[in-house]
Amino acid sequence: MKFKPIMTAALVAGTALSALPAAAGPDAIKVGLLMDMTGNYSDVAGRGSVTAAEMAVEDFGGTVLGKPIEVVHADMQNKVDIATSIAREWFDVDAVDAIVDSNMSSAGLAVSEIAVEKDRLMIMNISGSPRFTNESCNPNTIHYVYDTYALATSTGKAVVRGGGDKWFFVTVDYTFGHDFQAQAEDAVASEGGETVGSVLVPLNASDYSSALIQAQSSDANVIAFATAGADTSNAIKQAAEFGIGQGDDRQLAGLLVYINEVDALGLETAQGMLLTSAFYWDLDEETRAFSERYMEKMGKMPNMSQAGVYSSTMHYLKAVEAAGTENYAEVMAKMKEMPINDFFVKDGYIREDGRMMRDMYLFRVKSPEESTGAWDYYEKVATIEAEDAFTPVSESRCYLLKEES
Amino acid sequence: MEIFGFPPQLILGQVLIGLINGSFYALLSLGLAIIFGLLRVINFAHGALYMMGAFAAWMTQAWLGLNFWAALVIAPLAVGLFGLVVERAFLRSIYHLDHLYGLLLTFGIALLIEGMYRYWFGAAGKPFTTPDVFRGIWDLGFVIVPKYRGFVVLASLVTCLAVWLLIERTRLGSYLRAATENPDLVSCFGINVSLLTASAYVLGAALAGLSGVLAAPIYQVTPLMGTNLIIVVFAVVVTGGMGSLSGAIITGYGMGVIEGLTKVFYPAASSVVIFVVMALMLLLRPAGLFGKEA
Amino acid sequence: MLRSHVLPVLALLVLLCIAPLVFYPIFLIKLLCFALFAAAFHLLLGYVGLLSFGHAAFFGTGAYMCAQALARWNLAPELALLFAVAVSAALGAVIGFLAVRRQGIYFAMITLALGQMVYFIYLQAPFTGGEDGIRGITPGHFLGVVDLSNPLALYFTVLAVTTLAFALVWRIVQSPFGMILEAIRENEPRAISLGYNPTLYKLAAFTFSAALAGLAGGLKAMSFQIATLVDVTWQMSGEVVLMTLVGGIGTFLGPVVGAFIIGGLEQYLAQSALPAPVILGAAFILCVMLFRKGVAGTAKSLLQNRAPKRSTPDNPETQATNRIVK
Amino acid sequence: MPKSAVPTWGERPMPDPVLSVTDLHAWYGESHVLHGVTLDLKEGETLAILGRNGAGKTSTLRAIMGVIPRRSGSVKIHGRETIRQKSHAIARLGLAYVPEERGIFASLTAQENLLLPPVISPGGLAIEEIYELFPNLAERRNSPGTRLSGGEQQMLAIARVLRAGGRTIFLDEPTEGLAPVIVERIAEVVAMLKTRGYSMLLVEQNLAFAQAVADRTCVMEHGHIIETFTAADADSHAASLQNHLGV
Repeated sequence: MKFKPIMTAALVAGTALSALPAAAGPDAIKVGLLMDMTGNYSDVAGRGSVTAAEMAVEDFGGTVLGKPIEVVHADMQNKVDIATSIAREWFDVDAVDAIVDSNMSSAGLAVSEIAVEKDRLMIMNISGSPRFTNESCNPNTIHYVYDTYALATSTGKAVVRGGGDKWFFVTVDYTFGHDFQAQAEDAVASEGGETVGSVLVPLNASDYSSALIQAQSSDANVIAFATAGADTSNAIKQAAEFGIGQGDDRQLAGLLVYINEVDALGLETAQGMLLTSAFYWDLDEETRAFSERYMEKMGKMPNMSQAGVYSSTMHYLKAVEAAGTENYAEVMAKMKEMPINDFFVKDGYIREDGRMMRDMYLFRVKSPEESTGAWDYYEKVATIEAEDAFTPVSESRCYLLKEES
Repeated sequence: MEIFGFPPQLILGQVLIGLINGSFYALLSLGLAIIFGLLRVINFAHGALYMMGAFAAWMTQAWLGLNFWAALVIAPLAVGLFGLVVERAFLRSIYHLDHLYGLLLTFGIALLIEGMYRYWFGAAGKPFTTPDVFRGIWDLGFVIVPKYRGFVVLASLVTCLAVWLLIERTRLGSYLRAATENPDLVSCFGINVSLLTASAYVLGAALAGLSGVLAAPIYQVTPLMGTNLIIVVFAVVVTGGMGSLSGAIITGYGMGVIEGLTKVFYPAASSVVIFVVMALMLLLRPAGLFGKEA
Repeated sequence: MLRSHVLPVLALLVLLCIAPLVFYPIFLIKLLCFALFAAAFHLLLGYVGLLSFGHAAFFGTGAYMCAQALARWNLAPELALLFAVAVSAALGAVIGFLAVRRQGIYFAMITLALGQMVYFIYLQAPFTGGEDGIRGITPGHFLGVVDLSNPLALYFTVLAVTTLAFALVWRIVQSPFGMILEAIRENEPRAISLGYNPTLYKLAAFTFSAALAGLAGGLKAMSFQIATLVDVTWQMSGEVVLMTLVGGIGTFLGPVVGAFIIGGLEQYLAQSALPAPVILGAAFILCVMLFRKGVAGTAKSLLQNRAPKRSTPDNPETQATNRIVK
Repeated sequence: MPKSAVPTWGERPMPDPVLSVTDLHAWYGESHVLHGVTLDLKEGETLAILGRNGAGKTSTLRAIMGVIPRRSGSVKIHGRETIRQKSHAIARLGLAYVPEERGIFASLTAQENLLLPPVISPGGLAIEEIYELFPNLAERRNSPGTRLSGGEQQMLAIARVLRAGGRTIFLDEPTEGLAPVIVERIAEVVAMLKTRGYSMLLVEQNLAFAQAVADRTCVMEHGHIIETFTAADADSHAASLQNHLGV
C-alpha cells in the first residue's frame, strides 16, 4: 500500500507537467519552432528565431484564409526525444500546420520524418546538414537558408577566384568536419586551387596552437577552419594570437561562421577573415529596414538563419493564401511554384528536393578602423550564384530529383 | 635528424605548447587538491569558477574600463569572494555527510552558474583580446611562441611556486597542512578550522579564477569554457593522486606535455590520450602517481 | 519485504497500462526507458554504494548498437536489443575493471572520465554519423508478431521488456548475490574475511548495471528510431544521477519515481519560459541540501512514522541519509 | 622556571576548580558514548581517569574539548559555561591538549609541529626553553614529525602545548606503546609540570604510572565515572581497581 500515494502523486504531477498550454481553436493557422532557448545554440537561433517568425506573422497581417495565425515554440533543450515528442503533440493535438525551424540536425531530420507521417510541413533554417535534401529528402521538407555543402563550395570557389589557391585545413575530427573539408577541397580543386595540408583537431579542443603551428609552417595562403561554434571561435582567436591572417600574406577562412560569433570575438580578433553567409543585415535598404526593426526587439542584428525564419514563414503564409487551403501538399506545391522575393532573397525558388536556391555571399570581416559602429562587421567580397553554390541536381542523392530526371 | 619521422623542432615546439596547456591543468588541479585536502570535497564547480574568472576579466574591462593587470587582481578576488559565499551558504552544511554529496552539490552549482551565465551573457560569449604588451610573437627558431603564452607559462609557474611556498613555508600553510591531516586536533589548539576550511575553498576558487583570467586572451570567453576542461582536470587529478600539492602541479604540466606530443604523433587520439593515461595509471598504480591512500 | 512491494508495483503496472489513454505513448516510452536507465544506475549506487558518473556511456552504447543492428543489419528487434545489451555489458566489464579499483569520489571521477572517453570515440567513429545520428531505423516485428510501427504495440512491448528487466533487478537484489553486495557495501573488510572477493562482486554488479543501461538505451533507440550523441554525453550521466537523487536513493521504486518526475519536468520546461539548465542545477542543489531522501524515501519515512511502532530515534533511515557509501 | 606568577598547588585551601563537568553526555552519530560524566579538576591538581578500552575516557576529553559535535550537560572552564562553544574557542580558555597517539603531523617537521599551536595565553615556554628541556627535539627539529621515535613524538606533543601557554593539560595515554625507560622519562616530565603548577587531566591504562603522578583518580566504565578516590586512599581501592581495569 505504502507506495501507492507516491505513484499517484507522481503521475498526477506528470499529467500536470506535460499538459500543454491551452491552445487556441483548431481553425487557426499555426507555425511552430523547436528551438534551443537556453543552451549552446540559443544565440544563433533561440528567442531571435521565434521573434522573426512572430514578425512575419505580424507583417502578414495576423490572419490568413480568415483564420488567425499563431506562432508556438518550445525549448527542445538540444534533446532529440523532446523535439520529436513535442512535434508529435503539436501535429496531433495542437493542429500545428508547419514547423518552421528546429535546432540540431538529428532532431530536425527526425521531425521532418514525423511531418511526412502526419502530412504536415517542415522548414529547416538553422541546421546545415546536407542530408535534408539528399538521403533524407522528402516532399514535406524545405531546407531554406544554407547547407554545409553550399558554404564549403562557395567559400572554396570564391576564395580561389580571389587568388587564395593553396589551402590548409584545420578540421574538427568527426563526420561533420571530414565532410566539410572534402566538399571544400572539391570546390578548391574545381577552380584550380590545391590543398597543401590539413590537420584534425578534436571537438571542444579549446587549444589550437598545435594545429596553427602546422598551418603556419605550410606554404598555404589560405587557412580554412572546417569547424563550428565555439571551436571556430577558439581557432580564430588563437590564429590572431599567432599572428596568422593579420599582417602576413595568409588569409583565414571560416567555413561556418555566424555573425553572432564574430560579434563575440570582436573585430580586433576576427578582422580579415573570409566567410560565406546567405545574409548580412547591411546589404541594402531592405535588409537594413528589416534588421533595424528586429534590432529594436532583440537588441542585436539578425543572422542568416533568423532572417531565414522570417522569410520562410512569410513565404509559407503567402503560399497558404495562394493555395486557399492549409493542406500541406497544395501549400508545398505553391511554395515550390512561387518565386521568393523579399529582403532576404532575390529570385529565390524551391527546388523539387526541397532546397531553396539562392545566391550566397563571400564576406571579409572589417578591421576595427573600417567599422563605423556596432554590428558593422562585414564587407561583401563576392557573390556566388545559387547554381554554383548548392549541390547540382546531377550530384544529388535525393530520390525526388531522380524521379524527375 | 628525425624522431619517428618527425623533425625534432616540431616535437620541441609541441612540448613547449603542451606546457602552456599544462599550466592550466596545473593551476586547476592544484586548486582542486587544496580544496579536497581540507573539505574532502571534489569541487565539480571548479570549471564554472574558472569560467567566472574569465568573465570577471571581461567585466573589469568592459564595465569598469580597467586594464588586464587590474583584471588579473580583481577577477581572482571576485571569484574567491564568490567561493566564500558558496562555502558558507552550501558546502558548510554538508561536510558531515558522505563526500559524494559534495560532488553532487558542486555539480548542481556548476550547472546553475553556467546556466545563469548563458542566460545573461549568451552562449557565444564575449570578446577579450591579448593585452597590448604581449601582442606579437617570439620566433625561437624551432617554434613560434606568442608572447602572451610565454607570460602564461611564467605566471602559472610563479603562482604554483608561490602557492607551494605559502603552504609549505608559512604559518598559515602549516595550519592548512595540519588541518588536512587532523582537523579536530588543530581546532583543539585554538585554531578556527571552519575559517581555515573557508580560506582553503577561497584559495582554490581564486586559483580557478586566476586561470580564467589567464585563459581569457587565448580561449573564447564563453559560459561553457570550463565544462569540458573540468572532466580532463579530473582525469589529471586521478592520475596524479591526491597525495601532494607538488604532485598535482607536476601531473598537470606532465599531462599537458603528453597531450601536446599526441597531437604530433597521433592526432586522432589527442582527445582521449589523457583518459587513456589515467586508465593505464589505474592498472599500474590505482592510488595514482603521488597518491598515498590505498 | 516482498509483500510490502506487491501492491505498489501492481498499482503502478495498472496505471501504466491505462496511461496511454491520457498520455502520448512515445512520451511514456521515454519515461520507461529513463526509469530503466535510472534503475540500472541505482543498482550500483543503492546496493553496491558506487556512484557512477559515466553511465551515459552504456545507455548510449545500447542506443547506438541497437540502431546499428536495426538500421544497417536489419536484425529482428529482439536480437537487436540482445546485441545492444551484450555490447554494453562488454563495455561495462572493461570500464568496470578499471573503475572498481577505487571507491567513492574517485570512482565517480574515473567513470566520468572514462565516459567522456567513450563519448569521444563515438563522436569520431564514422558509423555513428556525428550530429545527424544513426537514422533510418525500421523497428519491424517484435518476436516476429508484434508490429512495432503501431505506437500502442510499441508501448506495450517496451512496457513488457522493462517490467521483465525490473523483475530481474528485483530477483538479483533479493538473491544471495545481492545480499553479498550489500554486505560488501556495509563492511568490506568483513566481507573479505568471510572469503568473498569484493572486487569481483563489484565488477559483476557493474557489468550487470551496464547491460541494463544498454537495454534502456536500445529500447529508446528502437522506439525513437534514432540514436544520437546526446545519449552518450556527460550531461546524460548527470541527469540519471539527478533522477535517482530526486526519486530517493536506497528505495526500489525511487529511480522510477525520479525518472518520471525529471522526464515530466523536461517536457514541462520545453514549453515554459524557464531556463532548463538553471532549473536542473537548482534541483540538484535543493535535493542535496534539503531533500536527501528523495520523493520515495520521504514518502516511505512519512508512512513509517505514522505507524508508531516503527519510529525509533535510532531509525536507520536517518543514518542512511548521511551517507551514500559507507 | 615559570616566568609569571602563577598560583601553585596547595597554596590556597579551597582552590576554584579550573574545570567542572556536570552530567556530560555525548554521541558519535547515533551511538551514545558518554552517559552523564561529572568531574572537576582543581587548580594545580593532577586527576587521572582510568578505565578499560571503550569506557569513554578519550571521549570525555574530546567532549570537553568540544570536538564531539553532539553533547549535552555542562562543562565549565574557570567558571565559564562552554557546552555551546566551538572547540577552538574552548581551547583558548587555556586548555592544552596532548591527544592519544600523540597527534604528530606527518606533513610538518618537528619544529613546525612545535610551532603549530598558536600562543593562547602568556606564560608559555619559549622555544629555547623547550629545546633546553628536550634536547632531542632540538637535534631533530628539521625531521618530518612522524619520523621521530615514539618517545620523541610524545615529548614533542607535550612540548608544543607548553609553548602555547595553556595551563590545564589534557594528557591522553602518554605512555601508550612506549618502552619502560621512556615511560620513566615521561613521568619525570609530568612531575616537573606538577611542580610548575600545571593542572592536569590524565587518561591512562598504565595503573602504576597513573598512581605515581595523580592526586586523585577516577574510574570509568560504560560512559560513567563509577568511583573517585584520592592518592591517599589508593591502596584501599586497589582490589576494585584491578577488577575494573581487568588487569
